[in-house]
Amino acid sequence: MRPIRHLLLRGLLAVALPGMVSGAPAENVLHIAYLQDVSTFDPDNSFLLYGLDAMRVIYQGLVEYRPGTTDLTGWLAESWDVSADGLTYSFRLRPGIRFHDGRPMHAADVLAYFRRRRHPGLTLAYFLDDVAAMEAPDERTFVIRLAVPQPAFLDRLASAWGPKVIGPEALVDHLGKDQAQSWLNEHEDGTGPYRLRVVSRGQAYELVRFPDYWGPPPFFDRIEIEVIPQMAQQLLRLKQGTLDLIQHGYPFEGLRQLPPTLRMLAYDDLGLELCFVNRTRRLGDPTLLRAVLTAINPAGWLGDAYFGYAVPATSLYPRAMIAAPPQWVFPSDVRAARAMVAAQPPVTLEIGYPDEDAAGQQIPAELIAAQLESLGIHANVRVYPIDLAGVFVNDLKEAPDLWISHNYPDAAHPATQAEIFFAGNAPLNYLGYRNPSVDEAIASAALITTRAERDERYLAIARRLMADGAILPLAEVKNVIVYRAGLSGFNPRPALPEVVDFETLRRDAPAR
Amino acid sequence: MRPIVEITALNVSLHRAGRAVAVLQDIDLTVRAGEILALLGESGSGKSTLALTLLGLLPDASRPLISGSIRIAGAEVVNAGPAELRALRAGIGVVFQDPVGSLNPTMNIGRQLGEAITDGRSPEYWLDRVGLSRPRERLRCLPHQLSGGQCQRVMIAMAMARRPVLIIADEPTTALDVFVQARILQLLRQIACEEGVAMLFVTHDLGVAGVLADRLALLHAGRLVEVGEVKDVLRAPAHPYTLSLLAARFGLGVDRQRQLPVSEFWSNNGSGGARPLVSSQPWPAIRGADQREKRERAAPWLLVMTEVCKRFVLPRRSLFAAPVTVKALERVSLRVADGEAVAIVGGSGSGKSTLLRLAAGLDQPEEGCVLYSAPDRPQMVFQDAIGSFSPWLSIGEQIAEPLRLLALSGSERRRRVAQTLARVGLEAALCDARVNRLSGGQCQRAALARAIIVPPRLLLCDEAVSAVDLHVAAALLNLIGVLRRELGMALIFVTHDLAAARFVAERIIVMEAGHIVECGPSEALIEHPTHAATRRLLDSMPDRLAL
Amino acid sequence: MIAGRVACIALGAMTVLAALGPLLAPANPLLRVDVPYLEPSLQHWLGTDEIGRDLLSRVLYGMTRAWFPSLVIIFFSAAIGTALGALGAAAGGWVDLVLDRLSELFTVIPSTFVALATVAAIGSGTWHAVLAISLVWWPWYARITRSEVRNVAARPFVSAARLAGVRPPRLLTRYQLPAAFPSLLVAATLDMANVILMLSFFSFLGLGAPAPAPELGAMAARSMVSLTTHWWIPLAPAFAIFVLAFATNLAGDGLRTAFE
Amino acid sequence: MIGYLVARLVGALAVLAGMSLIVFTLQQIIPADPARAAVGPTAPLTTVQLKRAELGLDQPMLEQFGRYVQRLSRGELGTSTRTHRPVTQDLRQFLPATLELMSFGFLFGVALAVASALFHLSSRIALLLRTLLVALGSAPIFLIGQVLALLLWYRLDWFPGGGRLDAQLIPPDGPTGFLVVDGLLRGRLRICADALHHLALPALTLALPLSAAVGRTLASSIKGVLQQTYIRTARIKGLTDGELLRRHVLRNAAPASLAMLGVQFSIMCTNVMIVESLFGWPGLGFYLVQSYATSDLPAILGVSMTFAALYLSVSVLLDLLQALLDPRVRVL
Repeated sequence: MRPIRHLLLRGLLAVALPGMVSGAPAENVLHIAYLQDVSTFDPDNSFLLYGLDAMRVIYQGLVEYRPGTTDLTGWLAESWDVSADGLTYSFRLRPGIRFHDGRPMHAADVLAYFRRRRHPGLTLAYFLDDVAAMEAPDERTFVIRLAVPQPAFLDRLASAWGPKVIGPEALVDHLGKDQAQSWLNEHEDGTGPYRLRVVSRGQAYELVRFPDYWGPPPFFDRIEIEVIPQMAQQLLRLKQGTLDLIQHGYPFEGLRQLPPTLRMLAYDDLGLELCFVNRTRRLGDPTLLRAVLTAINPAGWLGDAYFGYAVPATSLYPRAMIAAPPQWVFPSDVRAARAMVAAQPPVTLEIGYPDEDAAGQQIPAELIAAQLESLGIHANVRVYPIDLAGVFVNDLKEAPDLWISHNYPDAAHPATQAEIFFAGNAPLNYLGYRNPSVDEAIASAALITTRAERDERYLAIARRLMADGAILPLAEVKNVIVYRAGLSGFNPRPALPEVVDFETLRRDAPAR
Repeated sequence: MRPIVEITALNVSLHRAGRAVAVLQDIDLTVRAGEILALLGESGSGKSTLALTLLGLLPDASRPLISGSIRIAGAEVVNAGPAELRALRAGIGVVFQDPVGSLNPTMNIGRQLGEAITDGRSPEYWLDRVGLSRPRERLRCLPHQLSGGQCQRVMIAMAMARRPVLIIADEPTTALDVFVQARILQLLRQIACEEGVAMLFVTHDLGVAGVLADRLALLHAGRLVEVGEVKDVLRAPAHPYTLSLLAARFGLGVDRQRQLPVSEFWSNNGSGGARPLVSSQPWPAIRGADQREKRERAAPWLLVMTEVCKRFVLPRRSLFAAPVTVKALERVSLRVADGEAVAIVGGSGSGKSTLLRLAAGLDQPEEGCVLYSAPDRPQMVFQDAIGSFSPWLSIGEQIAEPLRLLALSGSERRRRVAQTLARVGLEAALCDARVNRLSGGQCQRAALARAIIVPPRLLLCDEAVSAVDLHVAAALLNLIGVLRRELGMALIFVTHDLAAARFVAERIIVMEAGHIVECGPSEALIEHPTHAATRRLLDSMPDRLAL
Repeated sequence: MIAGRVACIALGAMTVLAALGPLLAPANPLLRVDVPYLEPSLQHWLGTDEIGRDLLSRVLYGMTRAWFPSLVIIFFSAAIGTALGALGAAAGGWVDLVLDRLSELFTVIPSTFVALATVAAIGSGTWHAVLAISLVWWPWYARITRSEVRNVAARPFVSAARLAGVRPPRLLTRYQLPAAFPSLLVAATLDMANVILMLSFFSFLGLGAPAPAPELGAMAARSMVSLTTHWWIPLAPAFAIFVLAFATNLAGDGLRTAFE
Repeated sequence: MIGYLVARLVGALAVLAGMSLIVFTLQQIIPADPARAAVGPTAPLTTVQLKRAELGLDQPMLEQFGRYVQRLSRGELGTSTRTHRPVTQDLRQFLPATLELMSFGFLFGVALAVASALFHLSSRIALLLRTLLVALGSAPIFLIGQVLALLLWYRLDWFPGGGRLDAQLIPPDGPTGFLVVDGLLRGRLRICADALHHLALPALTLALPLSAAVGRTLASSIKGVLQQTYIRTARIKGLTDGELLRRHVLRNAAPASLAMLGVQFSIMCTNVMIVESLFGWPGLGFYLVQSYATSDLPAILGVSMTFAALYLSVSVLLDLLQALLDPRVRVL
């Protein structure tokens, strides 16, 4: 399917379908909105951005990141220890945990879930590729033995898309032929503080507090979630008061003068604005590539795109993952670039960006196009459905020359960035950069446990990719949450993209 | 009897294409109760404008300027307000020229008639009063289900139902079939006497006016040229216009051996003189009369039509009704000798025009065959004069069409066109004109020019003179007669007017409902008609009407 | 005839304005001239858009990109429609029946959906949209031509011309087709407005040319989010479409009254 | 009548079949891979093969078309690659909202059209009103939507600018899916009032272009009828202007504007796509717009066929009304 612009996601007015019952005045209700519908609530089967904050309070993993940091801490597991050879992980489960269907959670349930997670038909099964064996020796111990040491394994367990224990109602009562995939699209049996109720598929969902939750009870009784595909409509609902917060995508230009009732929280996460380059078409020519790189240089357009909420990226890893001095310098001799372009026959490039976050990506992509135009290179900018982006590698001749997107690694460990974007057969290696030496470096770096040496190895890999002009760092953009005054306790975690912690969120002003 | 309508010093001018044009000047006229006044004038004389002015129905778009006075039954019409006009019209009944168009197509007759009734009588009574058969059944009909004559009777009923003091009939029978016209005139005559109603009868047909009316008012170029009792005006016309009009009349008794008398009045386009010279020319010799005997022996007949049938499929009345087919011609046979002049006469729907189109080869018969033994194609002149020429091409170019087959140079072609135009009595300058700048008469002459620029063996005329004014018709008949004789052409002349048929043709064929019912030499057929249809045709001629 | 003259003047003015658009534009519509979201000022009459490009230049270029493709669609579909209509009417018989049924099918099915689906399949782009719309637009002209040619065939001057030896091709072009020209001209002018609106509809849905091309419909759609903060950015391109369509509608009305 | 209905329905079915053939062939020439789209970008190749077999994409085209038509006849329209749900289920969910919006827009439009035609006749400023109608007819639908939203919602806040119902109210899961009707049926007048309040702006945006075109057609056909001779006869009978208009003029002027109403309804079927996106109306139009954006052809095909069927049924109804109004066509 030739790419089609996804303009209407930026359309003026939104979908505000049947709101929820206002209920007794004493109840604390939070109203939030997603820009896209959650296609499935199965934690093992979707890569989408939307719905992660809800997923986090429905299902829980063994370990998670402490708020505001990339340090690991226990979640369903009280404690854990790793064998000397880094192959065996044994977890001590927390007592008194119940599933939403009322049954208590034992190690056997965790084992049953992990076996379901490894089913080849599930999208996120690759998280447990290196697992050799798993067992539950007693009620509160769960042991995983890896085939090959994987220092990033614990990070993977704490990833936003990492394994989260699903209860027996799904895996026993409704397993069916498809590992309960269809049932889990609209139902859940997790251990989190909230239960999910699907009000109207594609438009409205509701999270209701789970009375027998093992941890401290959250502040809000209910959380109303609406699908409002227009950012403009979300903005107005926020000003009118029928929406409590916008997690991501509030126009940066609008942040300069927020209305009095709104507050803002900007924090750094692991998101990175990257530019993938398709070397199989015209940009295979190094001289032309050099001219293009001069135009892509973020110094020229960063301010106009993010109005001060972004800084040029230092390397292909976010600073929170690997703090390092700038590893790459864009060519900046504009006159030489223009002369180079003038010498060449006229060139038209194709720039693409994903429809998943069209609101955020349109302006940077068009700014780059304008920069290229000033050098004499015409560029078309098109939005591509995320499904189509996945198949660019099949036919690179039809794929765009430049792919601008905001990317999140699976977790805080650099391996989860490299193996997702840089490796030859990586799922999100959009424009098919293949370099056997890079692949070997990635494989060997994955085994290193000491942080300093590990970081240096991954930086070397990044420098190689940047030198080859395959993937270029554009910007680290702060994620800005805009909310109505009175809310606090967001506890954002860098590794969890656009995720607000509903467990700790509270409202100081009296319930409306 | 007291005067119902008193018009004094009436002047009316209308705006056409932005300029004010004086249509009626210094009109003084009265119509008394029980009297029929015929307002006679040619097309463009302003007679319909007078009728509309009486009713206050002149279109606002033409921004009419009216001065002088019109009093109808004592009430003043000129610049009366809408309310007064509505009250005033209560006393006037009107019958228009287009009967079917004057009735609302989507409302049945009963309701439309009911709207007009003021005296409480039932619509059924009035339909019976105007002579409509099965009146109760007609009430539920829609206008398109009635014939023209029946619709006109409904209009008359509608006019009478309001017990008017005045009836205005604006050319009520012009659009009707010649038989129906006679019966409608008798109905109007009867109503005027019995109801004691004043009637203003507007027409262009001198014959109808002479027969129907008590008094006659002749209108020419917006001025009343003569008003008086019918007997006096016809016997001793005072104004040259009246004299020329009477001269141009031709009835059944006119002398066939000489051309029709044409008055000088028309040559200097009606400016009039003291006593216009009325002259009539002899016919030219018939060219090629001698060669004709040789040709007849070789191929006795120019055109032979044997057992010809033609059917038409009418558009479906309703979405489900089976399509209705009408048999226009049923096993008709006709033979025309070389150089012979034949006239085909009959009412509308008798199939005469269809037969002519088959003779011309424009349509193909379903059965039977048409043999035309001459090498060229017969040429035809149509009733719709203006429609005979395309509005997008100049007259000269269309007349020159037959010359395109001969390899002639441009200048040679222009010379032949100019020469043919002169032959039919038109200036050569008209060559580059478009049809919208020509009058009806000029168009027919140009059509004749196109027909004879390459002289055909057979000339066909389909009601060629029916749609033009009397004097223009006379001049055209003379021209056709002259051209036929000079070029030795055979002629088939289709008409509903027996007088024109007798004058122009040696043999007359009478048709009715798709059959030839009688055929014979002109004089004999008119003196001793054998078939009922011929007798009905004769009886419906204006001068024979027993009114 | 004043209405007819006014109509031609209006059409001429629009074509000239659309042709000169690129020359009148103060800046290159694709280059950034200043900081984004600038208020309209003397230097930039309509201010700058979200990227910092001059909005007035983009609107003027946009008018050119809306006007000439529409002309192409009208010309292309009118030419096909007239040819097929005249062919059908002249040939008669089964050819006429097939063409008539085909054009009736097109007028019955919601042609816009077929055009939208076509572009959705063959990929967006201005000239793809032009092709798709022309494919579904020609039947209207075929029906007008066919009915006019058939009506005039019954007129006496056509029969007279046949008798005078005029052969069918000349008869069709010199005598019958001119009858269709007035209504074709009026239909084409009024259709021009509909096509301009249809093209803007396509580009609003993102099926027209890709960004950053200055297409009025796409500009209006992209800047919709700033309607409440900078209302002139989305309104300017939408208003430009209105001006183009309004002028052609007025011209169409003028021609129609002129020919009545 | 039955014969007429049967003829039109057969015609409509033929048209739908024609359209399905057209769009099916279009579906074949698109380069995107429906199987991969259904499974997601990161799924391993094996899963994609599984899906491809399941969707039967590896069989010859003719057989695919056969299976496709067979499914179509059973009313199955395949599953949307965007919402991963059967298109028929999406249709059932989103169609009522669109039908409610379009019916109110249609009624609004017709009322405005008749009002503007009658006002147009009696007013001296006919030329001004005429130009206004031409202007309304030339404005792109999104300009009308923008201006109405900006003025009546954002600046004056007279009407809500988005959605079908206030966030705080629970919609009745009533029989028809029309909030206004269900509100009445369930006796919950607050729902009905609020739904009408939300309907105002989008319905008005849909109504304006329709009223402009139909108003102009009605006005010019009334003017044409007034010049007929039977109107002169009626005037002579002493009918007042009001009686004249009611009894004689409207009935003869209606058929032309009914034809234009049919054309305008088909235009409304496309305008509704943009109006629903502008006003956040969760209907079929907005669903179709998102389908175009993600090139989700099963959904595009299903929804286009639904709109085609809707349009055809309305044009049949208008034809019947036209025949009933004109007694000359004996339909019964």
